[in-house]
Amino acid sequence: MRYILKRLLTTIPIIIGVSFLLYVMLNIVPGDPVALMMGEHINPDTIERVRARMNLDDPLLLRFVKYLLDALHGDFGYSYKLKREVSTLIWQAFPNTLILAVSGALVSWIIGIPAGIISAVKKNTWIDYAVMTFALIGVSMPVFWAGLLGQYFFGLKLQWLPISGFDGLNIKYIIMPAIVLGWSAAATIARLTRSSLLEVMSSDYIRTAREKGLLRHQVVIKHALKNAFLPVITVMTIQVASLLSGAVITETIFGIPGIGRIAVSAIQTRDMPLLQGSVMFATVLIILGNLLADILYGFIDPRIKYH
Amino acid sequence: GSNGDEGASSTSSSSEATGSTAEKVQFVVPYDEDPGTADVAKTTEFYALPLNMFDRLVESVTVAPGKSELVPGLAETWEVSDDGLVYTFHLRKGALFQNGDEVKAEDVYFTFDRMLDPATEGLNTDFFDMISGAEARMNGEADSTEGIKIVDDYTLEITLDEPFGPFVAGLATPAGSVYCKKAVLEAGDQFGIDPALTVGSGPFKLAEWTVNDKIVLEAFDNYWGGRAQYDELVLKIVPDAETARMLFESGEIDVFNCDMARSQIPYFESNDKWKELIVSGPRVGVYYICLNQSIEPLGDVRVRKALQMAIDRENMLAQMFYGKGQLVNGIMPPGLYGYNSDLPEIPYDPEAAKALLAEAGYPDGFAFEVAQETDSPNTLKINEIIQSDLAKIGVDVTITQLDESTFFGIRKTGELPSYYSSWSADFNDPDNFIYTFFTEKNAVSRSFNYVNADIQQKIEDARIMTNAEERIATYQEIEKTIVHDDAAWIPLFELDHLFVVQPYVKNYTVAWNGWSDQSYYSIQIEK
Amino acid sequence: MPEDQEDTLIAADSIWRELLQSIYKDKKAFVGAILVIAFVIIALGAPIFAPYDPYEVDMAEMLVPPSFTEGASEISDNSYMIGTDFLGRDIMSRIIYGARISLAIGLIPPLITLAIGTLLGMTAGYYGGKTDYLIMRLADICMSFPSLLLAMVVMYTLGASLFNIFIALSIVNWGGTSRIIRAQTLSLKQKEFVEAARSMGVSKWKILWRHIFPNCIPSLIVLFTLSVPEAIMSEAGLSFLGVGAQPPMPSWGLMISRGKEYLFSSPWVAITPGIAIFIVVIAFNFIGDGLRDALDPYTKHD
Amino acid sequence: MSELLMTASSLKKYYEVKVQSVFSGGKSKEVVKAVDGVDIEIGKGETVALVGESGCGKSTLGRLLINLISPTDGDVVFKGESIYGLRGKHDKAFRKDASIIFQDPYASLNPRMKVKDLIGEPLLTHGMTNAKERYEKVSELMKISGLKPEYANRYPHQFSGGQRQRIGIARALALNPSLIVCDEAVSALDVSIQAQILNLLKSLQKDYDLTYLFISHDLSVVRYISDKVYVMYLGKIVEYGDPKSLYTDPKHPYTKFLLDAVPIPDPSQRNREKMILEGDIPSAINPPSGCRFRTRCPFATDKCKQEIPEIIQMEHRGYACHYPL
Amino acid sequence: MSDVLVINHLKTYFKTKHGMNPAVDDISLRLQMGKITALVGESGSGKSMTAMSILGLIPKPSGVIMPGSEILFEGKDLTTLKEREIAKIRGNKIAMIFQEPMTSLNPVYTIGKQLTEPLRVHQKLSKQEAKKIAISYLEKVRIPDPEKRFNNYPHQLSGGLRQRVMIAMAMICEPKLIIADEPTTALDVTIQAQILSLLCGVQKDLDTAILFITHDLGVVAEISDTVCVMYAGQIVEQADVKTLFDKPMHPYTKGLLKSLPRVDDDVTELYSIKGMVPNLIHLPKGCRFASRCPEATAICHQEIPPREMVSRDHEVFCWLPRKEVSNV
Ligand SMILES: Nc1ncnc2c1ncn2[C@@H]1O[C@H](COP(=O)(O)OP(=O)(O)OP(=O)(O)O)[C@@H](O)[C@H]1O
Ligand SMILES: Nc1ncnc2c1ncn2[C@@H]1O[C@H](COP(=O)(O)OP(=O)(O)OP(=O)(O)O)[C@@H](O)[C@H]1O
Ligand SMILES: [Mg+2]
Ligand SMILES: [Mg+2]
Repeated sequence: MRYILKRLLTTIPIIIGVSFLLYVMLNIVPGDPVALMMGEHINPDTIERVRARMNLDDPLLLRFVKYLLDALHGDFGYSYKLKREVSTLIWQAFPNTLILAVSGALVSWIIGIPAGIISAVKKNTWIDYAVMTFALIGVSMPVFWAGLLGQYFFGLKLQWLPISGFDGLNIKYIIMPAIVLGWSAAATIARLTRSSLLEVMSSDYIRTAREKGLLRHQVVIKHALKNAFLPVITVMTIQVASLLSGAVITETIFGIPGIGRIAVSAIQTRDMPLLQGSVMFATVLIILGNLLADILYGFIDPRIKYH
Repeated sequence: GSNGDEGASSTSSSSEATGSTAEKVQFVVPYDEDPGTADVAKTTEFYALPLNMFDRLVESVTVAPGKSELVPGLAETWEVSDDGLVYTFHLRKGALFQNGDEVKAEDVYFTFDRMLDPATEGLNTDFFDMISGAEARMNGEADSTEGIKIVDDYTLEITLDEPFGPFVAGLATPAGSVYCKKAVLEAGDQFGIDPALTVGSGPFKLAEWTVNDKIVLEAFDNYWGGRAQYDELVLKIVPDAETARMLFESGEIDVFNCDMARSQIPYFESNDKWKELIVSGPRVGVYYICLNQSIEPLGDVRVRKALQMAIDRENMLAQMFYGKGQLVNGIMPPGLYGYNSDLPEIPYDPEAAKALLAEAGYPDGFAFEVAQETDSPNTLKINEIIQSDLAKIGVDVTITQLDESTFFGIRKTGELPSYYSSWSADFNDPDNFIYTFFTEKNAVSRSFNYVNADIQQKIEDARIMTNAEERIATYQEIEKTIVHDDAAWIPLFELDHLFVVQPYVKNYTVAWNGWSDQSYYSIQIEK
Repeated sequence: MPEDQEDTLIAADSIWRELLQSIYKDKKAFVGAILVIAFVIIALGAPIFAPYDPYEVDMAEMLVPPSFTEGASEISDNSYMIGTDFLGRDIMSRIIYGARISLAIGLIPPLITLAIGTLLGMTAGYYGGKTDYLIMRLADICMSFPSLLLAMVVMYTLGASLFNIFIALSIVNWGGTSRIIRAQTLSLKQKEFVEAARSMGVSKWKILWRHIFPNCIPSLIVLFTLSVPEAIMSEAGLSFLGVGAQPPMPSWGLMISRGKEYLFSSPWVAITPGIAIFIVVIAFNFIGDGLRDALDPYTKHD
Repeated sequence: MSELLMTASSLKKYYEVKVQSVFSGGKSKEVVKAVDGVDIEIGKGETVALVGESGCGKSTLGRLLINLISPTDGDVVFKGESIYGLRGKHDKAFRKDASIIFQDPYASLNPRMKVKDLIGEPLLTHGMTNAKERYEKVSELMKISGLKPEYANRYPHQFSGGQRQRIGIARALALNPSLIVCDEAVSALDVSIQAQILNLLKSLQKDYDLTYLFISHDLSVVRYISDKVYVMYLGKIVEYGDPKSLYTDPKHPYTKFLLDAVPIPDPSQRNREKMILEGDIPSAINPPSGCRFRTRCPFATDKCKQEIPEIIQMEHRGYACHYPL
Repeated sequence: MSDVLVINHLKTYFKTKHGMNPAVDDISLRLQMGKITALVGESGSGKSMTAMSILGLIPKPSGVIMPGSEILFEGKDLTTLKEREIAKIRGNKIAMIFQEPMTSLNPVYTIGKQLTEPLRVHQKLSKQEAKKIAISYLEKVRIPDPEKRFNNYPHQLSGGLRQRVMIAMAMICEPKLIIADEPTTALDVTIQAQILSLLCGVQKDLDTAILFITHDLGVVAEISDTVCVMYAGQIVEQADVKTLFDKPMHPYTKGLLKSLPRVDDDVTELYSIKGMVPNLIHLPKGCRFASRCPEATAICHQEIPPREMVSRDHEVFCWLPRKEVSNV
């Protein structure tokens, strides 16, 4: 537990660093945010007043510190465009993104892990090539392209699945975005499972297991997989990041009201507080994902001992 | 007027979009962005909500394609004093807000005063700033608006500083929406956002709002004009045009706005199922190219004239818009009060254009920057055509894409490069075009930088003229000078606005001005 | 003293030789390599291969279907191998010219990323201590961002243009590289040959350059081949979201995102650049996978 | 014997290691006393051997002696000067004068460098920038080490283990050092190759007047090659002396156990009397108090627990034990 | 008759990109009940591959056991068995101990789980029964505190202890034959002495045969009954241990013995066998050792030598005995 706490503490400087970087990037953009936010008909006095209200004339660093302090209280400011509290918007969107990301991750495992295992076991046979190529097709198709084709065939032509929209845990709506999203992450998982399994399979203890009289598939299942999954777990980390990135596009195409949609529309409308808030949030998710992976790793691998 | 042609789209009605309310009769319209708020003090772009949730004193209704009429709204009658300065509105008795309160003059006063109140940071003040005392109110020098008086519960008197012909028409725009004082005070900044707190007197009541997903409006049972003929109006947020088209074809949404993807027009027109279901209407609006005269060499009128002649408008209209519209040679589009059909035609003549350029000292052309918003594929295509047209007279066009806010931010400073855009009428009056673009301050803030003292004077004069004929004549003269003598603007065309609706959607009409945002009150769903 | 042991020697000598051999041996990698070579040749020789001017708008020739389809010849007298787009531009020529952009996007950001990542990774690994801590936290920070969002933010700050995509993609992805290189440096640092060099008094930078860097090359190559397709995809994604390459640039990503409107009426407009991306990306992935098999010390011995 | 080349006095090297565990929670800093107060004298032209079980600190000591790592405490004097104080030019001169050969012929040669660059690297580092000159020197070194100069353009993996070790030797010889530390230089080789290398080392010593610090865990090899043997246990020297008397008459019980444990390639000696040491070497983190060997020593008493035995000097020999055999 | 396992003409070849590698080339040997047979040879001489051939664990598909090879065990030819059948023998009737105790145990499972696995696989024992037996074996290999160790993970054990666990695991099904592939090479001499004495003790208890693979002639002398010397994939000399060390016949054996430094004696000059092992893929004609052999004559370079029985239990694969005979 102390370890978990410690790891949690180490994420703090990262979170601060991330938010600072983001804050600076978003605030050095030329142009007056107020003028941008208020549209055409506004008179200059109002602009002045709003600037003052938003402390826009303070030095950047001071503003950042204020922002951070407010953020600590859960106050991420107001969305220019959607006229709501950023935190509220994000919390409303979060479950949708979570459902999408988790189901995307599941798909990537359902495709990636068996693909990796099969192609490791059948290394350098045509099955290996076929399976790995299948996994690769996912990364090699632009997500939006795959999404459009999916909508056309499975939504419009075959009418199997809804074209767009989201309805909580209603699986009908999740399947297509999850496949589009998950498939593109599957190749990473497949690759890693494959090479990790190959590495494990050539290790001495696998030979020991074979020598004990276990059959090849028993060895794979009983001895190799658990070891092979250790590095795969670490990749879950990177996966959180790539799933969130993918979600940006997937949510746009399938009209899922998630964090990614928020971020994209915030960019298009220059809604800085919303953009800052949503990217921050996604980033914190990724950091927590890392943490989770580390902790999980620690529990699966009895050797864990850091130097 | 809405800027550009990339507005939201609207559609009508099916019932299975949301499973939970399957028994209710719904009309589902797609929009490509979440409007954020229903409060017209806080938005200048998304009017679908106010148009359906609130009422105005006066409504402008579509009587025929491209034709509107001002009809009583919350005000049953109104009169204007002879000097054109005092307007008296007599409110309808028994009109209820959705919280059961009756609409009173105090609510109207409150609403208009709120728009002008600096604390509101209202965005649509320009429909009210001619009211006397408005300036003082806006500057924080007064606590109330002097020019608006509550005579009694059902009578309101508004005094202007100077006569302003289109004042009532302006109040009929969404900006004139009337709110319930009590509700607004209770809701604070949640007004227009929180369905439980947002109260209007319109035919629909805000019921559910899932940001970036959908907004559900319920028919208001006690609407003074009678309950709508279906149960729910759903605005579904569909950011992608292609998705919207598929949703439409699969019956999940009820209207397809062809502005979202004009390339679909031939498909719908040739499809047996849909071709009968296309609803079309002219847009009281004009597509144009703004020429920023402060950017050299556009200061030279010969150069501007050359550019006017170098663009093959006819081809553009035919190829990009499948001929759905007509060429315009001025600023005021057909359908607008004061439209001048006798303006001379601007010819497509690249040779003459070249000669003019040579005369101006640019025989080899020059570099020309065109700005546009990102994420407007249609504008981009037009710009690419402009790019290739101008290449034929040696002008080298760069297309610079800016996101929406930067685009408008820079435009306000007068430094935005030339751009292609469109304007359609908020209210049916030349003022909504001429003043909007060419009054001195707007000429800068729209990055025209057009200077002509004589014309400036005429624009101001025309505004307060009370003689209609004289006014129209002045506007037509102004228009001719700006477009044909000074070549400060390149008129392109007016476009029809096409919608496709599901077969069970009846009585769907295109708003007189061609907007995507309109009232869906009169629609019927017959499944 | 040793006999002539000529025959005990293994043929391969340099890493590049090894690399070529392993590509040649691996069927997938071989196919990938051929496709990539074709891609590079097409990109470099675009003016030679392109049948039309990729920028020329001709409204009369709008949306002409590919010449192999039945109706094509009725619509236009000219023959376009894979049709024209919504402005009457020849898609084939645009794809050929677009290969240049994809090539640049595929090469430049990954190279910059690798350079930054390698430099910082080696420095962190070799110097350790505070330097290491600082660099790695910085890497953590960069890796914590969802890369597409970060790229979008960068584009938001800098404005949309091809050049800015280079910058955005370069600063987004170095974290992963630096981690891998750092780990390798740490393990190489312990290797006896590094100690041997230190015992001779070879300076730190020379050790990094002569001993550590060359031994990171195999991983760098694998990383490179895998980040090329990633970069190409990222560009497509950014373009799709409207913050990528600017028209009239024939960027493949942009072509899809602009052609998607015609996906169903004139499918060739969006599908063909999609196929181009697909082929190039999968080709690089094939090579990457093959090289990984060959250069990965674990899967190598077999 | 001969004049002293190098003296180490009360040399210590402690490593701090962080031990962290998810289960026990938290992390703790522990000190590994890899080398804990060692005195060593190396005479010019001698081969001094260092033996002991794995992990007892032999390599650490070897590295300390050529200033590859810096000590926690203590000093090493080489040719009258402390090596740790050396800076710049002097440090470079020392690095020229002392070199090292490693155990693993696979790990000690950079796989990405050609033989000529491997052997040429010390030359280049120490100022021989002329490529041609360097190449000639490399050829000469290869010949001396029993490699064909024609192989100069090959990579290490194109050689057998024995040949690689010769490359390592050529590289160590490149700068005409006076001291070479051989860290398990023959341990990884097969007997037949091991004999070749041992003989090569011996003949080079004669020809070039070299001094070796020969680190090994193989007592047979040590007996064959060395003039003086130091026995280490858990970071400390427990006994030293000339091989003959040390092997036939060990004073420290550990030395005796070690010798008994070595298998003898003669079946007729199979049933000789031998003592087998029980248990494992304790961890260098928190080593036992007093005599470090006491936990495994059958003769240990309370005294061994409390008092650290000092080195007792004899003629050419010394041992650290309260109860010598 | 007390042969546990008989190998006849075993050939295990590897397909490589440079050609066929005859890693094990025509080996015949018999392992007797209750005896320790040592297989010595330099690195790469094919010792491990001989062992792996017995258990059918040759890496596929590059490794092939050539037709004509025979490995007879309990009346069956192991080379012809199906995977399923041979799996029943592995760890049950023939067990194996490997060189690397550090890596030969699966790091993510307790040693208890790994130790009981053979019992559960082959004898289908319950967890409880298996645990009881396992703990008794941990005691047998003198692991202190066996109950506690049972639940330890491998990384919590020292190298010596792990090798003991490996031995316990090999013994646990009371096999007819244990193959020990360099079980002590990675250990310190002191631990090696412990393990060797343990192994000898165990072998006496169970009366199994042991095939002991090593490259250390010292170890061979200490524990084995019979010795086979391998060189470049072939057995060049085979004899009981005394004979081999007293009267080695093959020049290679003689050279090896002479190149050993001794701990019990001063050696002033070591003999060194010149050159190195030939590349198995491009083998010279004649005797594989000829190029390094100080006693080689023309015929050695020309023709493959005969297998000569110089006495009842002493076989040499060399031209020398013939020459001596003819000289006499
Ligand atoms: N860099 C280091 N950090 C922490 N501990 C170390 C480090 N280097 C060595 N040690 C520890 O110091 C002790 C002595 O190690 P050293 O390598 O000197 O032993 P050795 O006698 O050479 O062993 P071997 O025979 O296995 O080579 C060991 O316990 C080792 O774990
Ligand atoms: N997977 C393989 N592919 C090709 N050749 C192999 C393979 N495994 C082993 N060999 C070859 O088989 C020969 C014998 O190897 P083996 O492992 O039996 O030697 P060994 O006598 O056990 O050596 P060591 O003492 O190093 O363990 C070697 O020449 C080796 O190159
Ligand atoms: Mg060592
Ligand atoms: Mg072996």
